[in-house]
Amino acid sequence: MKLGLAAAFLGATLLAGTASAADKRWDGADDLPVNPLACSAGEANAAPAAKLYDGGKPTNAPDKAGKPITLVDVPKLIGIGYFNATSKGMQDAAKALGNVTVKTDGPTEAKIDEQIKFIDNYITSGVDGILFAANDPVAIAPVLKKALSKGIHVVGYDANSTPDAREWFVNQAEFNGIAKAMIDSMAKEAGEDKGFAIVTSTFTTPNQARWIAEMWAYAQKCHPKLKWLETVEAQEDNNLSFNQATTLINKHGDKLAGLFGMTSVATPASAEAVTKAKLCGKIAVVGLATPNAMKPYVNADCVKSVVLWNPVDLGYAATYVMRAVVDGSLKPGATSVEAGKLGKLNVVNGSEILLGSPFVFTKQNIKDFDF
Amino acid sequence: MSEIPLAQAAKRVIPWWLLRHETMLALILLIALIGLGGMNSRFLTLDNLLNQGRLTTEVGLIALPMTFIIITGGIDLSVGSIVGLCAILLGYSWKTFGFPLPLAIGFSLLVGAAAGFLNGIVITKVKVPPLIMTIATLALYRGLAEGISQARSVRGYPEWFYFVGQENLLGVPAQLWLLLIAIVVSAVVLDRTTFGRTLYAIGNNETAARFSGLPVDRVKLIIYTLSGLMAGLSACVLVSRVTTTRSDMGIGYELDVIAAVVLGGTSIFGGVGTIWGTVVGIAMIQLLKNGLALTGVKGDATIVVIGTVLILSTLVASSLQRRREGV
Amino acid sequence: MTAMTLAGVGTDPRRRLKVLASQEALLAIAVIGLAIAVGLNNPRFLAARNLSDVLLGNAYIAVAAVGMSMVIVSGNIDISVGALIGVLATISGTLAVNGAPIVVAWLAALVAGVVVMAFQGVIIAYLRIPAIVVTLGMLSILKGGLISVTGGKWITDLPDSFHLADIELFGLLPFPVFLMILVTILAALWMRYSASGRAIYAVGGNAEAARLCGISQPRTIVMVFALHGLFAGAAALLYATQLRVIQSTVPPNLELTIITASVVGGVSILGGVGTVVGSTFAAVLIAEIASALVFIDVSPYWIRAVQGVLILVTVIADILRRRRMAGA
Amino acid sequence: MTTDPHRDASAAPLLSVRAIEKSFPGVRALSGVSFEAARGEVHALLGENGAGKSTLIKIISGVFPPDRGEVLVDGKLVDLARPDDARRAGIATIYQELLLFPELTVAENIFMGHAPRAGLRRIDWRAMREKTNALLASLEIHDLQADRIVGSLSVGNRQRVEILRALSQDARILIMDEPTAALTEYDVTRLFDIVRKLKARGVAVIYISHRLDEIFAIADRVTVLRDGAHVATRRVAETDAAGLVQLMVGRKIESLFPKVTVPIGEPVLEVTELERQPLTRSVSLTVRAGEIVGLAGLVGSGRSELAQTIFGVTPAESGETRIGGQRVDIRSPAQARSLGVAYVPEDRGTQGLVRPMTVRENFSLAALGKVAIGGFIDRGAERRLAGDGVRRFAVKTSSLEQIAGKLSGGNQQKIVLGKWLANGPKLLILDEPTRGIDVGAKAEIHRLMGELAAQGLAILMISSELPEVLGMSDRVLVMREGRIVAEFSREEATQESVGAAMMGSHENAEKAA
Repeated sequence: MKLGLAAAFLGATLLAGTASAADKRWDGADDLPVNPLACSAGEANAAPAAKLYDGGKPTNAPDKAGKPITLVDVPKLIGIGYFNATSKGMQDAAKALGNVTVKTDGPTEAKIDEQIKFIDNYITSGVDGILFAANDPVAIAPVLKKALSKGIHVVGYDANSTPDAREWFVNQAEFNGIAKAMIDSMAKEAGEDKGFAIVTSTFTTPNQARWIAEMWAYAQKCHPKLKWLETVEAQEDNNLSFNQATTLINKHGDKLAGLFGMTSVATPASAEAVTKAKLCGKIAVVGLATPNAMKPYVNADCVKSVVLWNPVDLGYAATYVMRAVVDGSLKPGATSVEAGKLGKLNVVNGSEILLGSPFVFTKQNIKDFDF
Repeated sequence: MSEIPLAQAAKRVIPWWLLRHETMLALILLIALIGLGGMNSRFLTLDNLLNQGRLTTEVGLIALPMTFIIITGGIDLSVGSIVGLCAILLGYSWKTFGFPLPLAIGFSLLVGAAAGFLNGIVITKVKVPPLIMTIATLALYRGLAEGISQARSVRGYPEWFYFVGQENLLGVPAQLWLLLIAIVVSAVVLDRTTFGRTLYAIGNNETAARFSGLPVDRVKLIIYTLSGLMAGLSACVLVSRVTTTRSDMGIGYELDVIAAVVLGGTSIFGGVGTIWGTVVGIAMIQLLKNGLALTGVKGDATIVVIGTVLILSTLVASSLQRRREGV
Repeated sequence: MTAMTLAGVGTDPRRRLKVLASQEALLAIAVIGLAIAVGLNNPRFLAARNLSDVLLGNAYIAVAAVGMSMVIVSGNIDISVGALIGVLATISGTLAVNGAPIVVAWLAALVAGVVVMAFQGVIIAYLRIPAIVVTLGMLSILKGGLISVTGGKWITDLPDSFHLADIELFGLLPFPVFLMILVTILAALWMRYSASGRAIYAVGGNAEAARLCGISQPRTIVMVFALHGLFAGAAALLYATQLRVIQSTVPPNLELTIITASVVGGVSILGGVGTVVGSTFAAVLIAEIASALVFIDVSPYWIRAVQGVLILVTVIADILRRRRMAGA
Repeated sequence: MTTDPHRDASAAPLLSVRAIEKSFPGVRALSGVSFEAARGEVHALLGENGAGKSTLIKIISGVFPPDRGEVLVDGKLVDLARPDDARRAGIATIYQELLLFPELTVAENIFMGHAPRAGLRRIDWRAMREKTNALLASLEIHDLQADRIVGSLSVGNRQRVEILRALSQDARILIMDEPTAALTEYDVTRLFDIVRKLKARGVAVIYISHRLDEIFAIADRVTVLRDGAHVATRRVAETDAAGLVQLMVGRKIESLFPKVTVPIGEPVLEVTELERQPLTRSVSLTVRAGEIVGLAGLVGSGRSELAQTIFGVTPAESGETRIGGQRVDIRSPAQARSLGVAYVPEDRGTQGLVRPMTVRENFSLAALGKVAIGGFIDRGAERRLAGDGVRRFAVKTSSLEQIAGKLSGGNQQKIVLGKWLANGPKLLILDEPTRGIDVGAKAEIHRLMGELAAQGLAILMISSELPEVLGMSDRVLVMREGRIVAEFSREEATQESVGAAMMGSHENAEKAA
């Protein structure tokens, strides 16, 4: 046992040697360029060059225009509030459309090979369309292409795959838009020149990694005095997130004026950590989260604003997009699509449909949402 | 009780019983297949069945050496973590060290074998019980995979690498050939060779095996190393199928694999089991999952079914075995 | 593990030295040593607030490890406990949200824990199926069942009074830490001073000898599992009330952390040896390491590797010790 | 516990066992055994292995119920359904394989299951220690401490812990199953001291042994069992060794073992100063082709350890081994096998036979190389091998696919023997070759040994049964405490001379008495 402890200490010392590397991980983990938005809303953004449709196409899809269709929704994982909300949106849309049946099924942990097996099974069972939120944009591509090759329509939402593996992707909000909303809120609530830290799921989770990269770029560009203290990982684990946030608070003390929660798990856990530390008002918590989990903190004035698109709308939109694709009303080259109560949604970036700007929940409006 | 009473109702003999158990299992599988097939016409198609074979190859490759290990009365819980470690080292050595891909594949297989060898050497030399040794390396190997990769993925392998994971060879998924060859080789080794006989002897009475001049420690070392090696192979097949290396690959495989082996009639106490049983076990789990999914049962409910089937089948198998031994 | 090094030959038992050489003492030294080492690097680590937070956030692991230690001492193992904690947290939370009296919601977790674990104990002890298979199956059943039933819906809007973890005794001792200490002490006393507590050691150490001493192995195993369920229930309450939301999913890898705490705490996987004090210290040490890694800027991804090395070295040391003892 | 009203408690013997019958599937273990033991009596149970002694004491101690018959304590019928019942009736048993908790202390081992309690029914550790010290003092044991961990004790001390455990439960009837089997001479003397003290207190001791000298040293009466039946009960003072042996084996020694004289050839095994601590100390011996060398000694004298060192299970630390004149360094049983060494171990159930495997598989286990081509087993060759073995050794089995563990002990032993002979060894080491098998099978194995020697095989035979050693061996070596202490030619070897060498000397044997 003495040996064990000695080894543990030795190990810890060795690891400490490799430590500094952990700080430089804001490249999105996908080698894509960042594109920070302009600092103030009034400033015009350089309009991105119109991009040609780069999605895929199903082979010999049966013509089901106007006919009832059966869809399956395979989110990253089931059993978290966020995907319960998207699933609800899909049911709402199905009811509104009347001729769509949609079922949500997926892995209980966010594991890509499990997700692939689910999709594969549904390809066999013969659905008309697949809605997905990818655990891994590249790994999921082969099975989606297989679906396309069997004449099944494929539409992504929340987390994209490589473009050619699906037809359309419903983008909840552009990465740089989220990044801007987050950083601007933080600068406003914590202060322009204060330090902040981030609790994320993992450094490589596609969406989170991109957001952090965009946040990094945007902060450099527009809020250069903000001090980026640290980013820690907490997977999608409530208690780990709480412990990590608490540790950050204790580690940085007064230097820490703000915490970002990058997932709907990490944000409430960070808020709880701040509450438990009795530092409400001293440490700002800004993050992506679902309203129900955040209500106690928003109502207690511990958290001022929660950034999120409305995931119910996201699911709703994805279903409408799928219907439009099947009906042939959304074709490559289109610039917008009609999405029921959401109105007209714009096509961006070749084959993506933008849900809109990020939604900010505050004390005033948060009680109106239940998901 | 060391003195088991002498010859009694000695009608039951091993081969008969084994045959019986597997026949029973296969029969249940058949009934389940027909039932599920009746409920969904797409279930019993060649396409679907072959595809299920593709999806289950990774677990299947590991289940074969696991059968050997469990027959000797051991267990290897670290296989899932070895898959993760090998997948990471495959990608890492290719991308970061700049190994040519074939070399990287060789390297990752080597790492798998080394990981298994470490299990084996500690189990045989220090005499740490396999359960606890492999719980420790379950954490250790996964930790190494996560630590080395910092959970970053590796992508963009050359196109030829995806052949094994995604293409067909003679109309059958390419990796399924690997699995089929591995099954036949393992079955022959277990059933027909002195090596296989030694495994049974160790599982039934390790001391007597040792006293009969059988190379007990060497054989154990070989099977744990083999288990690591096959986990490495499984990692390569998996990466080839999903085109990406991630450090969370293989999480939970150990449970799937052990469930399949135990379901296939291999006794967790050692001494009893066959490759054919394991094959039926693998098929049963995969087709049950698939069949239930196709008939509209959701994934979470399927997990419940698998857990229940596992406990019940062990219950039946162990009571059969007890009756056979007349205890 | 009471006598690491000095189960000496023919000498008088030097009890004081033995106490110092015990696994518990070594772990306590490690806990303090690590704190000082990291504290030198960043004094904030030693702040009372941080140390108490380390305990607060991980007390549930220590509480569950107490039960796990009993199970392992009795010669068994349980890999379903993580899933069970998830299920119990959900049961308790659902009752609380739907207006059941808070005490009922709390008790429900404890009772359900006892029932599920005792059921597994019965299968293991009376039907003689190895614990690893039974708990493996149960892990699947609980995990799948939880999501099937809840649909994975998070539980929010929990009444404030539900939050056990928020209670601070005497205004400074957080309830989870109090419970961790209380459970550890009670369990330690029970295992040392009650006949049934000693029966666990007897059954794990030599089942045949225990039988001849009039100790029923099956009954002892069922009792151990029932108690383990009780502690899992308590752990689930801490887990559920730590945050304002209950996730309704199975906490990943929790069972592994709990088993690690037990084994590193000196509970021998071969059965018959170990104390719950050791496992609690070990749980604290593991939590402390996780926190320390953040303080010294190491990615938490290394924590699992550290855990693995810790188990490995502890187990090998244990085996070598036994071998030396048998040779003496 | 039920009371039999027709008994007068005061006149009844302390323990009375009546007409016990017990069958296991396929074998009758006990048929109508009765005996009695009075207060302060040491009553020996004598019989060869397999005579039913163990079964009998397991019934008396409640491990399993008899089919028929009854056990009375103080004249009252007791129902012994579980070990606990026996304990409550005042019966305690010390088994051969000591049943202790190695990780716990002496005090706790003694009081497991009936620890002294204090308030709140908590275990009173201080009282437990004090009581332990009192027990130790009452038996004048001064080198054992209540706080020692049992795993670190010597075998003799562990046995004392078991005796103390029995006394701590106020046992009035103490059953000791071959208590001296693993003891050193010194420990045996001390054990006898303790037994005498118990006797003086009025405890009835049921003493199981097949060592005549011990019985003469300690017992008052002796009951002899043979093949599960009660043969006779005698006062020890009124009988002698030859008489008891005759009762045990049922015939004269002379007729039991075939004596075959064959020409002795070249040395097959020569070991010089072989060393493996703790129980093989500087052993030198030679076994020649066609020779049967008997290795006598008490259990625990290091005979099996020596055999296992030669066979490579526990490789030698130093010394020289030659097989057929070639110097070899045997590190594993596999290597020993390839050098033509065969070892039929003492414990058939755990070391010799793979019980759940078939007769065929057991027969080929040590000769897999013979029936395999390039690692592949030739099923036909294997069946022929096993079939030949079954015929040659007259194994009574329904088929080659019979589970070996279901055969009788004698047939199992023939398989273990046959397994090794299939390999065509040059040297055969037999460790208790006839332990626990019936007389018929025993004779067959003896006949076979003679035949094998005649064919030029060198045989080293370990046996605890002196008549067997004397009857079979061309030469007798005697081991004590890891050394070879005496060598006798066939002519020199007698019960007395060999027995004395085993015990150390005549004087020591007398002193023990």
